[in-house]
Amino acid sequence: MVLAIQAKNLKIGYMDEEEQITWATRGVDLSVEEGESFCIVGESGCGKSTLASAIAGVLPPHALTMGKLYIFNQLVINESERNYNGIRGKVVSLIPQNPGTSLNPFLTIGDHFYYILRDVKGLSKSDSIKIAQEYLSKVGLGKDVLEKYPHKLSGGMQQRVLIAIALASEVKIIVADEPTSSIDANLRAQILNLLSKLVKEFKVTLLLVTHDLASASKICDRIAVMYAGKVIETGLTSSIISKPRHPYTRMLLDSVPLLGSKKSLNPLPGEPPSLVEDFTWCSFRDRCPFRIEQCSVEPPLIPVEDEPHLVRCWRFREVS
Amino acid sequence: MTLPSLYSRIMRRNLRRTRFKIGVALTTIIVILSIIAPLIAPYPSEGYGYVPANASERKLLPPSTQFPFGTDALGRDLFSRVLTGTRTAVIQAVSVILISLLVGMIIGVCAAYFKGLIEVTLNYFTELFMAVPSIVIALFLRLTIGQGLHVVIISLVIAWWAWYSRIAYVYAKSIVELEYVTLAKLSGLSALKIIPRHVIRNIFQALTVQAISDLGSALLEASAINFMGLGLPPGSPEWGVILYEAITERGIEAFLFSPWLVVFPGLFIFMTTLGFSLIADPLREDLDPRLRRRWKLWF
Amino acid sequence: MPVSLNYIFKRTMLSILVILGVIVFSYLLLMLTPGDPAVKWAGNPRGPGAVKAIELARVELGLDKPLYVQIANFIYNFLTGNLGLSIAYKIPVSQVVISGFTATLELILFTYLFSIPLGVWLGLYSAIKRGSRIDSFIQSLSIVLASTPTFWLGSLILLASNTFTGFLPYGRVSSKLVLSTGFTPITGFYLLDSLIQGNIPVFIDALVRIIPPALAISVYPIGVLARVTRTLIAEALLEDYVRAAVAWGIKRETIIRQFVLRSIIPPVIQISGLSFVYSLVDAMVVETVVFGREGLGSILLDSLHKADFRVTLALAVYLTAFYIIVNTLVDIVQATIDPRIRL
Amino acid sequence: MLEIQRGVIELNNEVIKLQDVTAGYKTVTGFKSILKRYQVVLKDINLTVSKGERVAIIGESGSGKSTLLKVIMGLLKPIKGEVYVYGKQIYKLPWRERVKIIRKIGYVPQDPYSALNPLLTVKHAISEPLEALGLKDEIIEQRVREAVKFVGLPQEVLNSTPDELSGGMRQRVLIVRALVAEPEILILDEPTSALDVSIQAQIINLLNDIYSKLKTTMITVTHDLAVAQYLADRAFILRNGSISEEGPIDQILSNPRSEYTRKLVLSYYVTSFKNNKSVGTE
Repeated sequence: MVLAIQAKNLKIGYMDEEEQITWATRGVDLSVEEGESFCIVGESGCGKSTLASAIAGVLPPHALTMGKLYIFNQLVINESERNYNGIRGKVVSLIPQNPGTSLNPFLTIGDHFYYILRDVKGLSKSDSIKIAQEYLSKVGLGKDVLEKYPHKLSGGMQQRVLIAIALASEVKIIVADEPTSSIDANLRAQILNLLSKLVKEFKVTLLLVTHDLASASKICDRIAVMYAGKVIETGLTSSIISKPRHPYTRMLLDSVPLLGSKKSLNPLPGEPPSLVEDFTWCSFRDRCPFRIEQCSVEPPLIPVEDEPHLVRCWRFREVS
Repeated sequence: MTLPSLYSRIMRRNLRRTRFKIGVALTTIIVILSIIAPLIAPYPSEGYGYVPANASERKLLPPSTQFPFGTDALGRDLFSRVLTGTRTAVIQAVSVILISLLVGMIIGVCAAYFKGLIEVTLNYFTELFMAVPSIVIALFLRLTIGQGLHVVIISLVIAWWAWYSRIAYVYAKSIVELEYVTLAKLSGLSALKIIPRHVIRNIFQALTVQAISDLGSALLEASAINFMGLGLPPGSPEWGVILYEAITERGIEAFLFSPWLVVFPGLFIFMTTLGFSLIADPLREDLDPRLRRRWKLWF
Repeated sequence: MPVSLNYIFKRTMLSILVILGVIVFSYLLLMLTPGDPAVKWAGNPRGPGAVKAIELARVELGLDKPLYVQIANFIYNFLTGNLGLSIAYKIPVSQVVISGFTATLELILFTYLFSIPLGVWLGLYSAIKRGSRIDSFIQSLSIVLASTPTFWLGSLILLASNTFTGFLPYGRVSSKLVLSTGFTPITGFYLLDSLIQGNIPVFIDALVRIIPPALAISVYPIGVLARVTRTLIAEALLEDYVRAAVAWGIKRETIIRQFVLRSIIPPVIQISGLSFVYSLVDAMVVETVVFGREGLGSILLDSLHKADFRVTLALAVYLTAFYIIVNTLVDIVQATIDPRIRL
Repeated sequence: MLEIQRGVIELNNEVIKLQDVTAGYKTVTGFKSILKRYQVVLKDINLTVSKGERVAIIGESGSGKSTLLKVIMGLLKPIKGEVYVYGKQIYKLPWRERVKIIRKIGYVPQDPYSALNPLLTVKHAISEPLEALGLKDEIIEQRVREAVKFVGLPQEVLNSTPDELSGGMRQRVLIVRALVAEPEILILDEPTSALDVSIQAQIINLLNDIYSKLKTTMITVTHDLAVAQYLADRAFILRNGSISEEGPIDQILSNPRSEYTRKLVLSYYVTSFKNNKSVGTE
């Protein structure tokens, strides 16, 4: 199997105007295989969106990087060096978070396709319109959309357009950053189903970033759970959902209100630690009911027997 | 973050910038000069426009050690006149901006807070006065109530308050839609308390920055009015008036044969305006937290 | 994209209302400021004819009638351009104002022809080179430019021109040339008129004389536009759609052209409209006192010296109306360009 | 815990009643406005809430939820119909009198980030409702401290400003602010939509705790069926400005009568966990 994405001890931080650095990811190790649907789950501030930006090549200029990130064996982040030549739009494309603001309000949908296909593949206007029509019909939109400006479309339609755009340049990896967070529940299901269907059809590697474990479990083969800038657990979706090994993952599952079963919600008190300071202990230590002496040293990703499952917890056996 | 700590943080951040430092230095010098000018001027009474007894001997002398900026057509020491003009300049700029800001802010905020007819009416008057050119008002006042500092200030205030009203309206409009204003309304607090606490407090930073950056423009316009002979009477210690006198006395020749009459007062206007602008410019970037980051063309 | 008629209608109605308000406001100024309005309207006449002139003015203003009739009359007179004879020039007031207006407008339009592109280009360049030495130079330059008193700069330019080239760019065009070539103004824009008539010497002379005052006036719009453009581009670069465009692999040049520059056009138009009016005052000061050109400035000074209230009021109303019309057009153009605005 | 309250509700003890309410916003569109004056958002809403009841108003974005809240809280006069709060037709009263009735409602707004003035301390924000009642400073201080303790916030939070607080903390502060004047009705506008799952669960538990202690009438407005299920016993489904279904929430979820509600419930299950087989009734 070819590795589509590989991160080695990747750290990304942002420096603010007071020269204080907030580390959004604090040493991420991650491998995503070609053709799989991989999901990064975590709550806000865990660094998942930053990681998505790093992979899509859109880290803001004030971001600082350390560690290494490979995309199809090309080194795109090498410590503080970033080089996305030949990657952006050619190997990786992005489905951005906010469909309302991610389309240029001054251009029609057709113009969007034209500029992308011209710059990435050198296509002419008529060719790119043909391709645009083809992909728009894949996402269930008619060709009348091409003439329209983005604000004329509903939120669901905008999201479909963004999916079509990401697919149109025939990339190998699609990064979807919270594609459904601003969409109503009934549309969310449609969009997610569409996305997973198309990803299978075009054999694209999908990296889905979301805070919603339930949607992630719908369409992904593997899940990585992030907490306070680190991946704390990765494994097959079924094993993460049914047998979480990290106390945080377990708490997440226990906190989701489920329709029809009024199980009691058992969130752990407290909130994620501040990412300004550097610390060596387990980031979940202060909220963890399983805490022991050893937790003042952060564990590495420990493999779980007989399963492609890694967990960053000393007491993962007791947790499940 | 409370208001005082916000201001101290802004100062700390900006004092690292060279341009801001130069601006603060220039403005400090001008303000100090405006206070002590009559004390340090070599010929204080000439500064106020009195023609010296031996005027005929010292007309239009070029700069020298005795008269660092030279003398004007009536034999007055230009250095003293320019120095004394600092005070007028500061008074003009500051009072115009302060009064306009106060009037405009109240009207703009009220228009945003009270909806319906009040909003429509106040916005109408704002739109109306936005369009009035200060120089024509000055001409009008000059013809009816004569000359003086009040003419300059009134005509500029008439032309400027609407500008602040519009800015305050735009900012306040977005504030009054926020939930904390709704919450305050629902708890039964009166508008008299909500407006200063929630609305004005939150638009104040933006308005102050705008006001500081407009100080320069107000001075430029005030001296333009004086330069046209519409504001202060001849002999007044004001830079625009000094330039005006140089020209009315001798027309175009003033430029050609006694350039010091033109160079020095203009230079002072320029330096003062520059000082205000240099202070305001980095503050403006502070208003938008996104711009504070090190944005650049990164792709 | 056609903007909705509704918006244009609304915007125009408001502008008409504001113009009416300005007329009423200036009438009230005439009435409420110290002094007898009839005396003011007659231009503070002295000597034997004074009593008669004042009586005439009283009838003309209709001071015996109720206030609303007076105001209605006044508005009617303004809209029909019938404001009587100017005290200073002895020709109809509206004619006086219009003749000065074309001269000043020519100067400002000429100035804006090069200062808008130059200002936008400077802002764009410094934004692209953000953080570099050239960026901080352009930023400093734009502050310095916007802080320069234009009448002072004008004087310095005049001085420099006389010292270094021996040419004094005084007046709009050399009267000798006008006589010798038989140049007759048609539109009042001399540059245009001379081109139409194929009168190249006059064109060159007018051009040489318009450049120095235009340079002096241009510092404000250039400085302001450079600064505003830089900020607008900074904001545009932070938009989500620019980030998305980068991720989709669109080239830098396309992003700057199609994504960034497009989005700053409406605000740039608006800022230009606002500074246009500021430049109007600048031009009035510079053209007359420094460069001895005829125009609104000279009319203003004449009306001051002759206490010509009719011209003063006409100036107030026509200038404000002009401002309002410019801004209405700016708003409509802006709304037409921006596909998001549907009002 | 959730089952205890059933049956406590006294009927005919209506605290809020909406009768045939149609509401909307004035459209300011130039000359057309003469003909078409309102854009109607709510149509013929009938809704009653009894004392001590927990009610949810469920709707997707654009269904008119926030307009409905404005109408209930006296901020938007309906075009047609009557709004009774504690038996009084609030829109027949001048604002001063209206506010006296509205004060009985504690309101927790939707977005915890825009609901706190960034330049005021938390203490200042919480004491505002008491200040409006004209209480003495010492009494205000004491009651603020008690209220903060009641929801389990540390007292230090009082001296901080909103930008030092996380979303969850802000939401708690807003709950304290709503509770501090001892309201009889609590209105929660999307109380958890801006929060993370674990914080959301904390807030849901907190609100349930508050209800079991104070028995305040609670109206929750939400788009999230699962959240509504935890915070309410009765529900109204709002669709395009009118109520498409109402009834006990369990019944609505297990046996929806209208096609729309069925779709809504179904789509929720589609995005629920793969392995969760407990679909349907309990």
